[in-house]
Amino acid sequence: MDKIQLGEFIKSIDPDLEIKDGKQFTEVLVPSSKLHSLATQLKEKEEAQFDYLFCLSGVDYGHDLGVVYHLRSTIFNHVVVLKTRTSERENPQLDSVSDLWKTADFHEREVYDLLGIKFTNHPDLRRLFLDNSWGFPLRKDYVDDINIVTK
Amino acid sequence: MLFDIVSANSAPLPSEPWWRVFYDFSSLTQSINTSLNDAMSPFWTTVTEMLIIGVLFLLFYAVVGLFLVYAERKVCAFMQNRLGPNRVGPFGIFQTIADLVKLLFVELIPIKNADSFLFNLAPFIVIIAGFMALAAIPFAMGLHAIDLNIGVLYVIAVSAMGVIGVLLAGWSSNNKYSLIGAMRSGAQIVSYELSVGLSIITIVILAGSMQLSEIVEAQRAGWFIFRGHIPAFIAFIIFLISSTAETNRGPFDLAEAESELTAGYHTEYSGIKFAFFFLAEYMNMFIVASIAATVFLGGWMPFHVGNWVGFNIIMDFIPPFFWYIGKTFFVIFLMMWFKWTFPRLRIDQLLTLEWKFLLPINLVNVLIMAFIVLMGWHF
Amino acid sequence: MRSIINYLKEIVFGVWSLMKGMKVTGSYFFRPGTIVTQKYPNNRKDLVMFDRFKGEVVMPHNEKNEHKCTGCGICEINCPNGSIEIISKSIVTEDGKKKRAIDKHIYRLGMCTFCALCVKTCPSNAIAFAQGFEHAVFNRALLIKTLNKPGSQLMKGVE
Amino acid sequence: MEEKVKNITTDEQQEYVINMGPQHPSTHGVLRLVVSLKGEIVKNVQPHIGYIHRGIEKMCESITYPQIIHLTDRMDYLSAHINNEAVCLSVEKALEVDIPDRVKVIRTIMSELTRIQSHQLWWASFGMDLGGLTCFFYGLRDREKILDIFEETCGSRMIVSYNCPGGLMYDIHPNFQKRVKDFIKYFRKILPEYDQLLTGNVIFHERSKGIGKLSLKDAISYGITGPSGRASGFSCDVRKHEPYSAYDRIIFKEILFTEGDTYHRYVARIEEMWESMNIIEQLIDNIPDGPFAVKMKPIIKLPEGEYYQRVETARGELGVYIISDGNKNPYRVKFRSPNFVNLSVLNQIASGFKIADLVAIGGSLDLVIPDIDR
Repeated sequence: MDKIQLGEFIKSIDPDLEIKDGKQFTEVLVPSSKLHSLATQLKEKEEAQFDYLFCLSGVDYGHDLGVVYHLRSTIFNHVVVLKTRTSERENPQLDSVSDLWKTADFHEREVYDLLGIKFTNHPDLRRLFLDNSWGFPLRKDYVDDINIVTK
Repeated sequence: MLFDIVSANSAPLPSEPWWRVFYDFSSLTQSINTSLNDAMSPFWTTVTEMLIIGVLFLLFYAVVGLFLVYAERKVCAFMQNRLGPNRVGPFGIFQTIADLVKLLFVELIPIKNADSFLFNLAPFIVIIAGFMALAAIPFAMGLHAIDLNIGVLYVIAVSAMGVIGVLLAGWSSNNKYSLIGAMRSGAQIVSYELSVGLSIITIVILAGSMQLSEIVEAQRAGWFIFRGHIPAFIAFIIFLISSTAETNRGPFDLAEAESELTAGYHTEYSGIKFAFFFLAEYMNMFIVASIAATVFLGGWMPFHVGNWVGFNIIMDFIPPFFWYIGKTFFVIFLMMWFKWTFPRLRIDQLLTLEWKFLLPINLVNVLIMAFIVLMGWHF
Repeated sequence: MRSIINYLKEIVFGVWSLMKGMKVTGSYFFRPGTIVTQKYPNNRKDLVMFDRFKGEVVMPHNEKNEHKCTGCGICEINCPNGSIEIISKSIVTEDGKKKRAIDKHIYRLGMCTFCALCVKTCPSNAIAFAQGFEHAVFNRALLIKTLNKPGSQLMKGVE
Repeated sequence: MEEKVKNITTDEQQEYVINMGPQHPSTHGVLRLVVSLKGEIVKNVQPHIGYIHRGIEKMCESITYPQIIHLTDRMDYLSAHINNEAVCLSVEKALEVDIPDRVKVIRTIMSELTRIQSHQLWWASFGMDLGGLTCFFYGLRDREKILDIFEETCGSRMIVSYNCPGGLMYDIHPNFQKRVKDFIKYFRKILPEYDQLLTGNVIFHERSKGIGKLSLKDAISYGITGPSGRASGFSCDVRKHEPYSAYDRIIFKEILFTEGDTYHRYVARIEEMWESMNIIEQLIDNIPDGPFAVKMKPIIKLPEGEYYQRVETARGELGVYIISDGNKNPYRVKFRSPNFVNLSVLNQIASGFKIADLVAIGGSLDLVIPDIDR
């Protein structure tokens, strides 16, 4: 499927979703509540088969915290980008997709470690790189006067 | 007393060629023995002789150990396109001495939860096993500390004692890696003892004796590896493999598998205690190599070819001790070659190799050898 | 019967494969000419590094103790980890104009990652890479270098 | 850190837990594996990482695009050039700069040289993991030849910093072509020796065949890319699927196996070295003339938006995800590093095998720890 077909296909799953035709990939803005069900359908529907999650990145959008999922189908070779956000900064929670793609296990632990987004239903959500005394360094409001020196 | 046994067994016969009289060490040992006997009572004579031998072996042990470490480093370096030690002294020959001096001065780190008595005992057991095995080895004509009539059996039995030291070291260090290494080593040596024994028995059948000096003497007409047809050669190969395994070396160094268990059973040792293990490894290698040289390659017996009189006379000029050392180092070189070529086996594969391949082949081999000897088909 | 043949085959092929490996190591053992070890401190005199080798940043001076650095600070901006610091002063040129000039070009070798951005972006080619690589010192302070020599001046004609 | 250890010992007190690393000869760096054993058999492997976490993604947010190059160098230091290429390609794509053919060809040649030297080092250390120490020296000896080529052209040996947005830092050295051709001639003779020493060896076969099997389904689900993924049959070669630089104009085959065990991960890399030599041979004589870089603005500002660029490093797919807000610094940079993802499969494929196999499996995944930690 090319970009337009892909957009239409996602519309057919859930017409409420906001689809953006990005420069490279089709981008879908998903509300955090719908994320897991959409991901399941994208993975399991015959004509989509997004079986390869090749990148999962957490982003601090300033006010919101978000996660970006880059999905690719190894059969049809099409790519879709899912973006989800949460405006909660104190205790951000998103659904884990590690039951669909096992690679999400480590990626989500990384996002939890660096951005503090908690993933519900994650099998083993521990900090990955840093120990518990650290804050969440990839957040824009993270302050560390000792280790981060900017000119 | 000890020298009495020595001289009684290898006294030169009147019909011997000149070199056998010339190069025979028993006249020297005999004269020492008589002069000591003249000076003191038989008891003190024995004690003095034991002391002399002890000191000589200690020196020998240190020199051979240090040399072997150096040789190994040079051999592996050349196989790996390197120069090896080349800083201390010409061609780095004093490198190992420098290392030893360093090890002597290194702090002995006390291990908090180790069983300190066994921990300290283990290196000595390993060293003692090596020393005891050294006693029965004929270095040259008439040059051995003690010539037991079951020499082969004695050497096998005593050299296997080192595994107790390894097991104790692994267990008492209270280190998980060490324990795994020690257990591996135990399993390994228990099974490979069989092959070592059986492959030597193949030759014992051919020689008709277990006395090392007689085995050497029986090879005057030709080394057993040539005289025993294919079975002797197969026995030699099996002996090489299993003795490499028994000394925890080469592709069988599972007990100290560096990439898996850091240093295995001697992970927690430091300083001179580590040096003991280190030297013992090389000394064990020397001992099994000298057994291989004695049993299969004719010990100190020169190389003779049938009726080539001129060639044989030239070979006779070379002193027996050099023959012995040359053969031993040849075997050691083979073992080093193995070590620096092959990847390591896994523990189950190691045992499979022994029980599924070496042991059956060995048993068949013994049978064939016995048949050959019965029929008188050997040379 | 077949299983016995397979068993023997396995042994023969196994031994053969091991012999091939031994041939490789053995052949190198008897060819000392293939040794690649460099006797480094001994061959120091005739050891020539490649002319592009990034050993350290230097500021070439000519025989009149002049350099090309105008003190513009572009290298300082481009350095990703702050290993360059430009301390400039203002001088009065011959024709009476006030001008910015370099006072000290401070280069912290210990922080440098040799990315070559400073050398590449320098508009007047004032700094370059030298081939020296023996940088070990006992005092970290010695790794902070002043690149312009004392009393040096801007080369004529460089703006 | 303390807390992590405590959790594991209380949960599985019955098991024999050993700590492989951070200082362990077979983890090739500061990777710590908490291994639960039952006898010699591995029950569970928990990787603990972060010992050299430098926060490269955070650092990227405060520096300019050309300066990112010197950080990507230090992620996967064995494919430094390819990492740089990923950043440069995404910047060039964002600015819609046309890159001269000469740059594309040189980048491809350098990438393939990088791949060969990385695989050589991997072969060396993999041999050492299995106990064949001689492999280590042969691998490094041949790698030195490539590093010399790098040193002559780029000025440094490993962390080359040769790419920059818009092209290359400097033109290739006049000796470059001759040296590369000499190397290919030499290495074509040497590579069969690797096979004699290790590939054909019966002990090696025993150690690697059927060990650490990774099925195609798991490979895709875990996202295992690079030679490790291709050994399981996962066609993931970015050079084929999304050709960048000069990969669209050369003929090469993607090495694919279906077995997915340690042995085939090994063979895939050996085959890749042959294939890389083929690629270089196709290009080395036809480097087109032209400028070695496009003149870029002194301060590069990416237009607002998101850019994703994938490249094939020696270990798998590296993704660079840049979010720009129009400033000279990126808003967010995410590196999807292949080693980080490849590490996640270790528990899956190593449990049930012996501790010696764990070392072999870890070696065959070819992990570079700085790339995991970033």
